[in-house]
Amino acid sequence: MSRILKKINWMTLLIPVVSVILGLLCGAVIMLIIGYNPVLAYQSIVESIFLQPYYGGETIRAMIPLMLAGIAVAFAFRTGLFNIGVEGQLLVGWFASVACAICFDHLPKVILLPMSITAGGAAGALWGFIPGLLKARFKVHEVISTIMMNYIALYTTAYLIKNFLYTEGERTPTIPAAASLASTFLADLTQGSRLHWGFVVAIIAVFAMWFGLWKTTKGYELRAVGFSPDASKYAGMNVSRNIMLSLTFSGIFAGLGGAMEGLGTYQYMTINSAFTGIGFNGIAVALLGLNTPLGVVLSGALFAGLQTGGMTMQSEAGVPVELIQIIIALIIFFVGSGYVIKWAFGRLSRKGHK
Amino acid sequence: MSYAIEMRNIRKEFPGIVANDDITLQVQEGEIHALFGENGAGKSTLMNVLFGLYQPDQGEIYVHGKKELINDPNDAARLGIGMVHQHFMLIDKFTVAENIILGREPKKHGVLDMAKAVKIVKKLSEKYGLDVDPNQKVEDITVGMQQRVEILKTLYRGSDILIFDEPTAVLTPIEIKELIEIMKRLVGEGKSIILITHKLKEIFEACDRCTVIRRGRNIDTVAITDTNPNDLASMMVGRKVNIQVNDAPYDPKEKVLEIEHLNVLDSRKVDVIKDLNLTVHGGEILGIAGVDGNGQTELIEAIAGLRKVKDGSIKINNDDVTNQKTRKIIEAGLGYIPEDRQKHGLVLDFSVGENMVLQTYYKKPYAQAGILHNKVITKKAKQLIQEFDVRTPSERTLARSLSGGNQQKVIVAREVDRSPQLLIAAQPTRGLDIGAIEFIHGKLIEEKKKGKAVLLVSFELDEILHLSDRIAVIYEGHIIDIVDPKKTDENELGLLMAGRKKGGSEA
Amino acid sequence: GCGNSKSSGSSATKKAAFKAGMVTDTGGVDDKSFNQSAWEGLTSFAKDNGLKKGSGVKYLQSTQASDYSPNLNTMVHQNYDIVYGIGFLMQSDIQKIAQQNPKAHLGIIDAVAVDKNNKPLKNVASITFKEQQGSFLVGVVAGLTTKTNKVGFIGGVNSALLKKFENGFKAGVKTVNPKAEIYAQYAGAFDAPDKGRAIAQTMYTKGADIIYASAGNTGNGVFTEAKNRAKNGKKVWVIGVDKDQHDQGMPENVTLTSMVKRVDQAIYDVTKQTKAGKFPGGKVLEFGLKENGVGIAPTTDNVSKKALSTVNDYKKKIIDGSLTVPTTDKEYKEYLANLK
Amino acid sequence: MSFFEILTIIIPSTLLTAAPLIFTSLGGVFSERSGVVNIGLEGLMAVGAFTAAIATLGLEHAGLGDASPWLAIVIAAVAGGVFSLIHAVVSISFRADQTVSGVALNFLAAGLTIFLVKMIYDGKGQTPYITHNIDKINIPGLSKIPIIGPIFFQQVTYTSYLAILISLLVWFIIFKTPFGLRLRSVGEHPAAADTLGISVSKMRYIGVALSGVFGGIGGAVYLVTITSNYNVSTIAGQGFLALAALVFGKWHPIGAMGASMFFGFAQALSITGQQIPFLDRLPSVVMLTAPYVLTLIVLTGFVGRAEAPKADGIPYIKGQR
Ligand SMILES: Nc1ncnc2c1ncn2[C@@H]1O[C@H](COP(=O)(O)OP(=O)(O)OP(=O)(O)O)[C@@H](O)[C@H]1O
Ligand SMILES: Nc1ncnc2c1ncn2[C@@H]1O[C@H](COP(=O)(O)OP(=O)(O)OP(=O)(O)O)[C@@H](O)[C@H]1O
Ligand SMILES: [Mg+2]
Ligand SMILES: [Mg+2]
Repeated sequence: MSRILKKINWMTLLIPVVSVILGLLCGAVIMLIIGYNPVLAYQSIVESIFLQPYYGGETIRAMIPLMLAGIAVAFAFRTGLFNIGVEGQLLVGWFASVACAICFDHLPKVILLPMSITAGGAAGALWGFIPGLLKARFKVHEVISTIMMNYIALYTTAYLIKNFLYTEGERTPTIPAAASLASTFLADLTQGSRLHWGFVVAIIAVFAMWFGLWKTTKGYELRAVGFSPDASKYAGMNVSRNIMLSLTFSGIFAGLGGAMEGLGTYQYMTINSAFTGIGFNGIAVALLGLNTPLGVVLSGALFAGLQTGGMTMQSEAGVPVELIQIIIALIIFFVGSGYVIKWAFGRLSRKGHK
Repeated sequence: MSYAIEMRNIRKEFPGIVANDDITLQVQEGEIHALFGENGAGKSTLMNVLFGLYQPDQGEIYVHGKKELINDPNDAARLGIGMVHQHFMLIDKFTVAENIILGREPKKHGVLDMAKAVKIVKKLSEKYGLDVDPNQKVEDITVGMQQRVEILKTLYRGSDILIFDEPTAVLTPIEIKELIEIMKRLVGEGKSIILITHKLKEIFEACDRCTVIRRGRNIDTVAITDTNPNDLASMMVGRKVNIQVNDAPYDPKEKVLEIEHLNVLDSRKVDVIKDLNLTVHGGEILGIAGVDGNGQTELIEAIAGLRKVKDGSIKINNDDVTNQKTRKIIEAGLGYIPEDRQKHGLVLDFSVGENMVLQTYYKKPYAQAGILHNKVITKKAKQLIQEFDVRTPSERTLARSLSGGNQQKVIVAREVDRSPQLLIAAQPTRGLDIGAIEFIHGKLIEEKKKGKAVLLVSFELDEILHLSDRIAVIYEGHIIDIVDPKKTDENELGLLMAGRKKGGSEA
Repeated sequence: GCGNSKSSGSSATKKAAFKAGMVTDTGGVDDKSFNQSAWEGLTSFAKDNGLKKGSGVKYLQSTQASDYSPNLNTMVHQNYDIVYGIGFLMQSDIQKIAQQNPKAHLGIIDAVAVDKNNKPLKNVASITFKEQQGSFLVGVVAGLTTKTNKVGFIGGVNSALLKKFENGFKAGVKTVNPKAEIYAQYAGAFDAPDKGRAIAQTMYTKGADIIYASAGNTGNGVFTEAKNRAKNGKKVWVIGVDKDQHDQGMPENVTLTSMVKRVDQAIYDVTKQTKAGKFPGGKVLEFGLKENGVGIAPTTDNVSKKALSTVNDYKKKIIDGSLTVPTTDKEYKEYLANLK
Repeated sequence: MSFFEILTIIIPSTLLTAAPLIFTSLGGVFSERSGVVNIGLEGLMAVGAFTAAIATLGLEHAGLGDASPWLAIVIAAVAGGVFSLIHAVVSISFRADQTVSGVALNFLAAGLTIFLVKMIYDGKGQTPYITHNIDKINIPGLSKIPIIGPIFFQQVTYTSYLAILISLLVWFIIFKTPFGLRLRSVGEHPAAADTLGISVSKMRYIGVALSGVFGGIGGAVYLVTITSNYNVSTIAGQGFLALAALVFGKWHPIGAMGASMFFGFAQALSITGQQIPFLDRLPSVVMLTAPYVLTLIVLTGFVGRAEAPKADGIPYIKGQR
């Protein structure tokens, strides 16, 4: 543990912390200007999350897909790729897990649950593989292709549900209990929140990213190719395959995020006419977490807390929930501008010395 | 007496490093002034200060005797200072004319007047004998011509003080000769030139005086007539320099590399290697001499499996590796110091340590069953850093932040340490200072002594002549002749490189 | 401010004042559709009973589908006497929460809350409407008004609920005007006015002169297109939905009539019953013409006398049961066959 | 339906849907040509649409009548320009990753506009409807031409023609003026431009600001010609589509315009297609995904490799090696 602590660069840790504080301060200023009570607003967030088991449970529940989406983005980022397609990968993962669960509803839980989770990961993998292939073979920039893939996923899943798995309420039927991650134990523990066992999957994913990227030869290769395809090629690595693999792995994480929604939170999939936003939030989570596994957990918790708490903020302090979105945007801006924060602190500390 | 340029007590700090420390440089009107120093001595930094790209932390600059503040390149241009940068500052997708006029465009009613621009460029190029085609895109012209475009850019802006930052590193001997002539012509017109180069020969051929700097500090300024190459070299390095020569006896062993009837296409599907035959033995350094673009790059890439072979065979240690995967060829015994060290040799955003195992990371003892053994890797890196004298704060430092010479040392360390049967060294000392060159030459000779085969590709005839046991001259994609370095000279090699075989017959 | 939240958990000792709440879907309370209508029902109830907005009656807006459950839960935990989920999208969340909180009183619009065995949940009032009946009446108006004998139907998303609108409307048209041709298309979304507009453009260009826009905000695109045409001198009509959309058609006056769905009325009624201690839990409430739950808009400026009186005839027939309006495609087919 | 009739439906519909995309992708051209990736086009459109709604409503109220939407477009242009400065400051001066900043810009725009709508309209999630749209008209004279008239000049808005004209203008500016040369130079090789005394930051600020102006116009046009009020779902993906058009069009103004037209066409077809014999038998998903699938196919080099400006996406740091 102490070894890990020693490795932390305190300056880099400073940036996200300062960014969060600045973001919340800006949010407070906005509330003051408009005439809301920022103390009450933030208090309601904190109190609900920490004092009311229901909101605590919901926060952890919201963390699960956010973490997986964040891991997906961070993983790709560490291998030199920007995966904006998490949203689409998540949708197909969601669909595949639910479809698998429904189609094989006669199977016992020990088989069906892992199988449905795997189906979600596999669908996400496919959705990541395609832009990977396009990049490796045709040099199509992943930013553009993943955006395109998002829309294709949105319309395709809607179409598939509508035509093959439709039930009243614009959604698929509910999955069988044998495929469900939901748990009455966890729900009872948290006053009936939707907290489910998916957090185990999310934690495994976090570990997998850390171990995979930094402790394995494949991870070394993926990072090398990400940083310098040319040098990697000269060193005898298969560049194309690694690019494809990287987006495929990233897609698996995203697909699992979708499976968690399908098998845990909802137990079905709705026909989405717009994006869930989890994928895009995943970008923010990854950034704030400095694309590190542990960082993703922490920032995932923060975002989930803000979102869940945002609803109490709406009901308790009357502040529109959009304010949360504004705060999140500001935090991303601040994290992105880390250079300036560092610079400003450099100035401050130098002045302090003089 | 007033100097064209006088920089007094210049200090420039970068985070963690003092690049220039109290440097003074005086350039007389109408002279070619050499700036000489090892890699990372602070030459480019000093010139960037003069050109307004960096602000000095301390010191003063006088131009034609008047104290000036140079805040940006516009100020420099106003003062008549022009610079040809170490890395060309040209926009590939623009035409030659567009590159030259950019920032000072001829206009008609607020619209670009390209016809006029082309005319201006033509006129300028005729006046100074700098042959360029204004309408060609920069990406389509040779490095030599790009160099001329850079010079024209400065002349278009009316500069009378020209800075050349290592202009010859990427030029062929012939182009270098031309460049020196051009510089002399410019000086004849009353312009003053600062020339940065690592090649002593050029300094003695072209320059009037020379300022030597070492580790960011001034050492001395001397008139060229008052010094000699050896003195200058040791002044720069701070110790005596031993020019490394290949004095080990030539004792060829079994064939390591065997190329037969090789045919290779280039990226435009044109034959670049035509029926090439070549054999390299253990215990020899085989030098390949040739003018750039005669197939050297393609030959190496074909050997390394980076380029498809159309016809013929390549064997390493009797293993047929034709069109095999690069990794297999590496495992068969290939080591490779690539020409472009930053692009091909290193993952710049990896640490020095990670770069040390770029080909071996998946093998024992660095890994087992797909799991990295980071401790072993770190230990190895530390050992190599020590052994090869890589100047880096630690093995965790990013390769990007190393100076060019030290980056090259990392590559050499890695390749030599793997002790490959065949070591290809492509332009291994390009842009390096004498100290570093000495070191790398020493390592190549050591490999030969160990009985390894070394294939050396270089545009530096000196280097080829000094190191090789045999010299193969490549011309238009095949080996036109193989000569003994002891029985040949630069003249004969030059003729061969131009395609003329002994006896004057055209090949 | 945390007084509300504190009250959860602890058993309520003193009788608290009556509180009614609703959770909107992502449309919000001003969606010019059923969220708005529902909220109007609650506010008018508040006004009549001296409840305060914000505490006595209150709504929570959802920004995404995953918010439904926490929002509903929040109100349940805050001991609201009744909590409505507005729209069939909340059906499964309501069902789950109802089962987790058997003491809570919940209401759902446009869906029937059931348990695992498909039995209505005891603590949920399911509020549904006979949209086919209202749609039939506006269909009659359209059938009698069209000059081109071509009319259009634009639906939000293709679902059983919207099919009630479509088939009711088509039956109405065909009943009074067997020659009429009917184009029907679904936009795939309730919030895509651009699609609504493009579909309307196609239908009008193909010769339809009346379009029944049953598509929430998507329908607003239909209005835009109709008004644009009206400005260019081509008289076309729109039939509004959910609320009286007469104003929406002004100043070009393109609203022929509207099919109103009195969500407000239903909410008002159910809330009133709940306050009186007669919460209709476990019941499936169906609001039709008879209950004044659906009908033709009060503004009838653009409807001819003849059409109005025909509408009244059919209204009577439907109410007295002598005419059954089809809801599904199958029923519509049978209905058509019987017409001949 | 006759083929001719189909054209008279699809072409005007294409022109209508394409106009906002054209404006916005032209904005992208300015920004990316200067070397700043702009994923934030979506947010800029949102700001433009929001501003146009508020401004039109205000101007109508002030009695400006039919001039209101036009003036609103101008105001939205300014608003978009100002809003884009956030992206400029963060990504140019503060050296943030441009994609990151763009993503944040989208978040901010989405949150802020709805937040403001709620503030202005007493908690409501959407603005009222504007009553003065920019309407589809029959162009006097031209619409009377046989065949061509009904297809190209009936039931169209002036904004569509304006968009086409402006894309020609942008082409001229970028390729024929000193400003354009300099703009492209900082997008290709900022260090080279810097050594020639061109201020890289200044050019990039201008590029980004112009993308804001055009993105604002794009959003405004969308609002005043198509949706008429602003709410959460008004701008839902059009900005990303414009970005795709920009890439599809190879960072070229005319290309971007053509690609936008193509997307407009695909969308028009996906809606109208359901009423066209044959096409109505295709599953709707094929039509809906067509723009995106085709973009991917095009990017694979099927129509020649697209190349981004070389320094696109890379913050310029003076003197960095
Ligand atoms: N800012 C951008 N916006 C939209 N698309 C982009 C952007 N940047 C790059 N692209 C797309 O990605 C393609 C490939 O870019 P990338 O930088 O990965 O490849 P490259 O530099 O051409 O090749 P290499 O991988 O050998 O360096 C571009 O040609 C373009 O199609
Ligand atoms: N922008 C920079 N930021 C940080 N350090 C720098 C920067 N530029 C140069 N340095 C450091 O300053 C020192 C001097 O560099 P400079 O480029 O001036 O050397 P040089 O004499 O031109 O070397 P070479 O012969 O390799 O070109 C080196 O240690 C280099 O790493
Ligand atoms: Mg690249
Ligand atoms: Mg240098």
